[in-house]
Amino acid sequence: ATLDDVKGRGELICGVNTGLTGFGAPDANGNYQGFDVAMCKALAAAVLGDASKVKYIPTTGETRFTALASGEVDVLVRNSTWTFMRDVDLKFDFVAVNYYDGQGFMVKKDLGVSSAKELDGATVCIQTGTTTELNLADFFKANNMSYTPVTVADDSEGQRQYLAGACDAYTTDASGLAASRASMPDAENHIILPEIISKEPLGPLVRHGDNQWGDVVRWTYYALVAAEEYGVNKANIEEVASTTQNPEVKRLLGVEGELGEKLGLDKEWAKRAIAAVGNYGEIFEANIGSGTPIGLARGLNALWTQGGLQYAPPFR
Amino acid sequence: MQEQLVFVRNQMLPPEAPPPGQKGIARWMRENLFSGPMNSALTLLGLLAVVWLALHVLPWLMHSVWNANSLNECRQIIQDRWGEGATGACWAMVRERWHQYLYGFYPQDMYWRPNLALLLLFAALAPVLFSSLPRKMLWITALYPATGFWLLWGGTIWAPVVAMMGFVVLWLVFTVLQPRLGVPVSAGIGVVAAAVWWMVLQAPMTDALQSLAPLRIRAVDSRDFGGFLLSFVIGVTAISASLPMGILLALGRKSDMLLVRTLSVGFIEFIRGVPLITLLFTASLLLQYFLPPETNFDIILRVIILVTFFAAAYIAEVIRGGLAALPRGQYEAADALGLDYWQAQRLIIMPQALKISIPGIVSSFIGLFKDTTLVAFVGLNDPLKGITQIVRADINWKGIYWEPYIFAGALFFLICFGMSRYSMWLERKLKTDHR
Amino acid sequence: MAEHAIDRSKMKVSDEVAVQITQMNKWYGQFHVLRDVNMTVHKGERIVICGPSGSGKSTLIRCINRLEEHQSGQIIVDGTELTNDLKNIDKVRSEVGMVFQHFNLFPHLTILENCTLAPIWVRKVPKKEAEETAMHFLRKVKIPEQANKYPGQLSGGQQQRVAIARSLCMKPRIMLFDEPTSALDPEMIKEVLDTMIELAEEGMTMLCVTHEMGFAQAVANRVVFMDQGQIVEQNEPREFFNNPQSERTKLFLSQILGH
Amino acid sequence: MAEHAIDRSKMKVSDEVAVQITQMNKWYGQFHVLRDVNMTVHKGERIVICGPSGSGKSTLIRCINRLEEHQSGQIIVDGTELTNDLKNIDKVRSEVGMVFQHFNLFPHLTILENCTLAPIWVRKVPKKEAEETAMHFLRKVKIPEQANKYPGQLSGGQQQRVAIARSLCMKPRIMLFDEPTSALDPEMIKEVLDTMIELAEEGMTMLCVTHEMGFAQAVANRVVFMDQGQIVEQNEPREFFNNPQSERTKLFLSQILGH
Amino acid sequence: MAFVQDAPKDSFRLSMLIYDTRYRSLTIQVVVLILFMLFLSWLLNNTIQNLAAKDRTFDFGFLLSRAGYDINQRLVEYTNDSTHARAAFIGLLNTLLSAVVGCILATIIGVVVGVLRLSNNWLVSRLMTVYVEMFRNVPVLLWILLAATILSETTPNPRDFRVTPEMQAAGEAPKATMLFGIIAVTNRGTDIPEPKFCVGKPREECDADPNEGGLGIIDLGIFKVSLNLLALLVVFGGSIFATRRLKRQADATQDATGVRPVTWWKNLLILVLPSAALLWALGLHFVVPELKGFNFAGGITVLHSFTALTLALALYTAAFIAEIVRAGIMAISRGQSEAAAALGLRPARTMRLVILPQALRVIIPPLISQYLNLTKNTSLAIAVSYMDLRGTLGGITLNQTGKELECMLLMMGIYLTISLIISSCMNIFNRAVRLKER
Ligand SMILES: Nc1ncnc2c1ncn2[C@@H]1O[C@H](COP(=O)(O)OP(=O)(O)OP(=O)(O)O)[C@@H](O)[C@H]1O
Ligand SMILES: Nc1ncnc2c1ncn2[C@@H]1O[C@H](COP(=O)(O)OP(=O)(O)OP(=O)(O)O)[C@@H](O)[C@H]1O
Ligand SMILES: [Mg+2]
Ligand SMILES: [Mg+2]
Repeated sequence: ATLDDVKGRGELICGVNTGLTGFGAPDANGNYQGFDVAMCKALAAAVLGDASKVKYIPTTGETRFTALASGEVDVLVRNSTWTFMRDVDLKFDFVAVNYYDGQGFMVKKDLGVSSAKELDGATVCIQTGTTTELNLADFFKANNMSYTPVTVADDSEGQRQYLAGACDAYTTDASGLAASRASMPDAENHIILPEIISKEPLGPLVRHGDNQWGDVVRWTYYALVAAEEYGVNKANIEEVASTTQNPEVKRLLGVEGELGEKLGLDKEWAKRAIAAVGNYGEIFEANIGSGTPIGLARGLNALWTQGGLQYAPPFR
Repeated sequence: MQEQLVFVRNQMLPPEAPPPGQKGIARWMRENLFSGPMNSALTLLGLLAVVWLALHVLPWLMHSVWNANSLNECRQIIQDRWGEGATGACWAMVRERWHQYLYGFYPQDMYWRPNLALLLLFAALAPVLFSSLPRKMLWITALYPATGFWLLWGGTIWAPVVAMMGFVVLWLVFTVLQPRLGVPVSAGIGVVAAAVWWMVLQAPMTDALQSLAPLRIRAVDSRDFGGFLLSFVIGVTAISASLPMGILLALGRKSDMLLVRTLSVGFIEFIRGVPLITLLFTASLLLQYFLPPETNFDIILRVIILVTFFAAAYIAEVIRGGLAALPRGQYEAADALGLDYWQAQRLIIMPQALKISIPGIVSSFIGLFKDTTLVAFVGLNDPLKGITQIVRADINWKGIYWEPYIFAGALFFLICFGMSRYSMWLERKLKTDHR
Repeated sequence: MAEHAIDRSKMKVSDEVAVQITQMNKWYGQFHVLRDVNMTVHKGERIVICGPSGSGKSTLIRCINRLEEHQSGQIIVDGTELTNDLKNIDKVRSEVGMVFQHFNLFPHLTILENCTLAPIWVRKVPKKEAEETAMHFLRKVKIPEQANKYPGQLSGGQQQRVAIARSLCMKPRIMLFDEPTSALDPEMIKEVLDTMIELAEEGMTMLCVTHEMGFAQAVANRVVFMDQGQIVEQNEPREFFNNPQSERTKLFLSQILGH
Repeated sequence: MAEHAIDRSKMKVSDEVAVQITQMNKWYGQFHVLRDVNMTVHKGERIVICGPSGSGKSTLIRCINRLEEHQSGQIIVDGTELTNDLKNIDKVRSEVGMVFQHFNLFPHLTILENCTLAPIWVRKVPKKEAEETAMHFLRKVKIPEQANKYPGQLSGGQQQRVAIARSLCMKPRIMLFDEPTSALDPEMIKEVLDTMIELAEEGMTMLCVTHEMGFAQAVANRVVFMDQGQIVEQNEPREFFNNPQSERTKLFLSQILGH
Repeated sequence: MAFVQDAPKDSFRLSMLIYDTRYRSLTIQVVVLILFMLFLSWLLNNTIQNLAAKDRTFDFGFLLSRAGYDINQRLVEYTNDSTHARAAFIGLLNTLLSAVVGCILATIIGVVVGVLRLSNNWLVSRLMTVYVEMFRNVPVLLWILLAATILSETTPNPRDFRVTPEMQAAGEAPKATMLFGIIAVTNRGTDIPEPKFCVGKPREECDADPNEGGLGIIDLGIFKVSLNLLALLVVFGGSIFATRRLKRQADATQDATGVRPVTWWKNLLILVLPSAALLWALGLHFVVPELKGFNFAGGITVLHSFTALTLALALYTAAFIAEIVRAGIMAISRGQSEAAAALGLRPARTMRLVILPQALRVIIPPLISQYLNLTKNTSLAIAVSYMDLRGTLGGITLNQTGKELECMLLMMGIYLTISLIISSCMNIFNRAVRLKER
């Protein structure tokens, strides 16, 4: 089973993006950073007790699913959309949704367009190898509009083409659009159109059939969400662990109960994960939140208590 | 008539200088630049092209910035220095990231290891390329695969040592059996023995030796290889591993056994008939279907294997050319002396054919080296696209286009141009050598 | 050579001038190859040019049909002066045949096509006629049966004879030979020389660079000795060989006849 | 050749059979090259084979050490029949030396290495011993001083002598020569022939394709004349040259002695 | 004469399998065959096991299902409702288009550069050397990326062509104008006029019709045939046939009289007139691209991804072709042109009758292998996202369906077929022109 493999190996192999700003990319020293990467780190901390015991395998749109299917990676955290076909036909398990995204459009302000419905006849830049091209086709068809797709291989290429004016609109997940916009010298000249034309639940996925490993990934993720719900964060985790009276938090942090053992891990798995990368909110803020150049609002990804969709099932 | 016929010159005329218009810069210009209306037009066109290019590229190059932390900072500096609307090159990116272009994510404190490996590579190549060096140096060449591997990947020294011992086993088995069973059979048994060694004894042996004498350096994961280091590793490994395979394929293609010939031709034509990129995708997408379930190894290794196949098909054709250039007499003389097929190949034919093929092998290497950039498409960090993509994913450098391409392109040019000059020199030298 | 008696009676030399070279100089860059060359060739003359290697023999002969340009002096071939005028050059070339050391047959054409190419395209002779002429000359050089083979299928001697036939097909008034036998095996030299002797017997004006002294004695009516780009001595063959005047000629002859 | 008196006394012919060819036929595709060849060579015989070009001389001699395969009939060399059996072929080849028209030395090996290669790898002689033998034979062909040069640095004659020495190093019982002198300049022919004569004087069994009739008269004890793949005439040399029987032989001799 | 009679009679022994030259090769081949079969069955077995383990099937049925994505360059009709097979076909056509255009361009550039490199103009030959070395020694991928970048960075936006009423009022000119008023180079592509046909209808009506008008088209189900094109092909074929006849006549006249009649203007007329007449009859006119909305409409858009890929491949390959051409011409010894000159042939004729026929034999085989390389290199379209075979079948289709094995095998098979066709052409050529030698 994968869990045993990971433990035996002493290293978690995590499939990530070859480079997507804010979500996963190596920095000048070769250290991977980003929202998706933090998930890998949390997992490593939970399973192996050390957040740095991760090997990152950059995967492209074409190679990602094969890498997971062939066992080259243990888990794929690479902003992949959860779809029926991928889940059922390609035989993967999407264990959770760590980012609710949707496909949007970015256009230059001076184009004078304020709605995606006005894009009839436009040239649209779009990444290949994703679900976006299907959504795009469907959207234009549904609105009885025509368009010219300009397919691009990766985000940086898409941004380049868009900036150069090779397309009128750039479409990808709204988070990606925001990241791109943030890095532009004249961010104020670009707007993201209000229409979100698709649901893009992004999340980590594992191979079908290895339910134990799937559970580990799923609950590690929910531990991070739950931590936010209960106000547990990197800074106060030790203090909370020793003082909390909330039985659920106790169970979460391994003070009480044996949730960890049930997963095949130890008591403090979730505590380690939270201590290593912080809770969901912290991860969000550190990598893509409004404090970063990317500046994404929480939106759908706020906790359910704050009008979002992030919701951790009970730890019991 | 007879009188006028006879002529004897008593005084020899000294040589004279050519008439005016036959020398000097004016003549050179007239002959080389303006020797006709057509030529003059061409010259002017050429000049125009050069000037146009200079006008467009020079200002950009002149406005270079070397010190900045992000693209925006670069743009700011350029505007401050050369005024609103000026454009310029932002080499600060190269300054910050050059090590990734050269070494990928290889740990920075261990750059000496790939450097040393490269130096040793030259030492190992020297005796092959310069026949004047002492033959003893060939030992460096023979040991290089192990040392090079160990330096680059690190880990215990015993792993490569034990692996090399597998070759020793192969050789021992071969030499013991060969007089009785002939070359093909004993080579086959040798390979089987070596395979057994590697599969059964390699791991325990390594561990035992390691515990006896713990000699190890820090291990580096092949995922950390990138940039030109990756290109060199793939290129050099594939070319050297493809040589034996290419020789066998070339011999197979020349064989008079129909089946052997068909298989060789089939392999060569198949590999040469499909684009390298599909082979790379095979490495990353299809190999998992063809290998036994649960086998799983490094994508770099898989890529190297497929690239080796690719190179082998081309090397086989190069060597076939070398074989064709050998006169028939060499085969006949070897036969007449009573040498058998393999002895003749090893002692007479191959040494000569390989020598003739060296320029072809070098140009295959250049081609392959350039093609290693394609590994970007299976998610490896090649120096051109892979690393550039990573750099551009950094929010600081998002939006930089020309500089990374120019930098990587210039390095490629230097390396490839150097090698192609070298191979031309070799070709000339080989032509004047023997025969 | 001595096998069949050469009929010198037919080899009449007329008074008409075929080639007239006056004060001709030529440089290759700074190098003065031909110095003040003066030479008059009459119709029907057979001139053999010899001299040490590099003395400018080939250059001289190649100037005569303007394969090389001369820089000063005058060359008049059959009444036409060689200048930069293309028409004159064309005229001269179609009247002067040339045979090279390395045959220079066109390997992609059959023997017959080699021979008819120039007549058809330069002289505008109908194909049929050109072929007849070609066969006539091929018969003369004794290889009519090879007409439909390719040059690569012939021996060196045969190729050189084809080259001669090819020149003859243009019905030239003057033939130039540049060491026609020196790339040939000994057995083949004879067949080529025989062809040339036959040509001489028919009264062709010939300038021939060769070191075949037997040929010179048998056929030439004048031997020209060149050294360092100048004509050092010229004489009637018997006199030239038996009684050379200049020191250089003596030295050269002693070397060449020595072996 | 006539310079030094050839000592025919040593050239004894024994009764033992060295090569026995019976009813041998060979085809190249549809082309019948050798037709019903019968020939017996005794130990110590020196046989010269001559005939027009394309008559199958080379093919015959190459069949004897199986460089070419024959299709019917029998060839027995030193008691071993040449069949498809590799062992027999190896055995025959190590007992029969062969010298080619174009020397076929190995250009990437020194002269000494050329000579020791086969003894070391085929006869499994220790290297030291092989080198001594090689030097002995190099001395015999009078070029011991060239031992460490490469073939490309030697003249044609020297190369051919090395080729002879190379064959001798295998201590063959029979030597085959295929026009050993025809690729050589005249001056060099003599040095090679001298070496061969010496070999003959020592009693080596030799089959030699050559057109050097002087050599044949001096050394051979039998001359075989072939035409169109068949042996047309064979005789003792003096008789063969002075009194040829067949018309073809006469024609051939007249041509070859003609020039 | 003692006759040695110990020759063993042929009776089969086991050792003959190894030592007898007749059986030996048979033995080896049988062993090789067995090993090869074992290897094959091992591969097959693995594949079957792996497929089973992943619970996948091996079938090409997905090719007939709806593709669902759009392709921006299509030579024949395609919508996102078409099948994956059709998408792959579009991709194949795009690959072939890029390869064919690339080969033609590369040949033209390569020949010009190769000849100029031999020219005695110092400056030009140096420039050409720089060009050749630059392109040969840098990965082709870089040239593709650079070409794409240059094309989209240095060309104007479609909006820059727009003339707004305010601008008109102020008398300002738009930032960019169309070349010759008919070609618009924007940073998306090059818009060129589209030929349209029109018979018996007002032009406006024809232009409104998305089909090309004229004689119309026949729908054969899988694909459609344009009758206009067909008619044009027939007429042009006829013209070519006629020029052939004319050439043969000229040859005959030359053979008979020695003088070759001047035919070039007749040829020109025969080639141009009938086709022109037909086109006129079909009502050929060009619809000039016009700025409508975001983009130019009405013309044909040549995408920059196509231009960049094709141009970069052509320039890269041309560098190699230039070397081949140079080597080919230099391989023809000076003696050949001297001999021709000595026979009185003019330089142009020498080139045509003597040098070229020989040089072509040397040039064409490596030239064709360069074509092969270029064709294979079109798979680098991935770098600029041109929708070639790899982009459709091996890209989006593979991604959407997850049928890696099927897609990759099919794709390799197609590439292999193309390569084999090209190289067999080369073999036929080689055999046809081999010089006869002794
Ligand atoms: N194209 C050239 N450029 C420069 N120098 C040349 C050229 N051709 C010939 N030469 C030089 O001119 C001199 C005369 O050459 P030429 O070929 O006429 O000599 P030759 O008498 O025919 O000698 P050979 O007997 O070797 O043919 C030689 O020194 C030669 O090196
Ligand atoms: N490999 C071959 N395939 C087909 N025909 C061949 C082959 N080798 C030789 N021949 C033909 O066989 C005939 C005999 O050839 P062989 O070389 O034995 O003649 P030869 O007597 O040695 O002639 P030469 O004096 O020219 O060497 C010739 O007609 C030749 O064309
Ligand atoms: Mg000369
Ligand atoms: Mg022969």
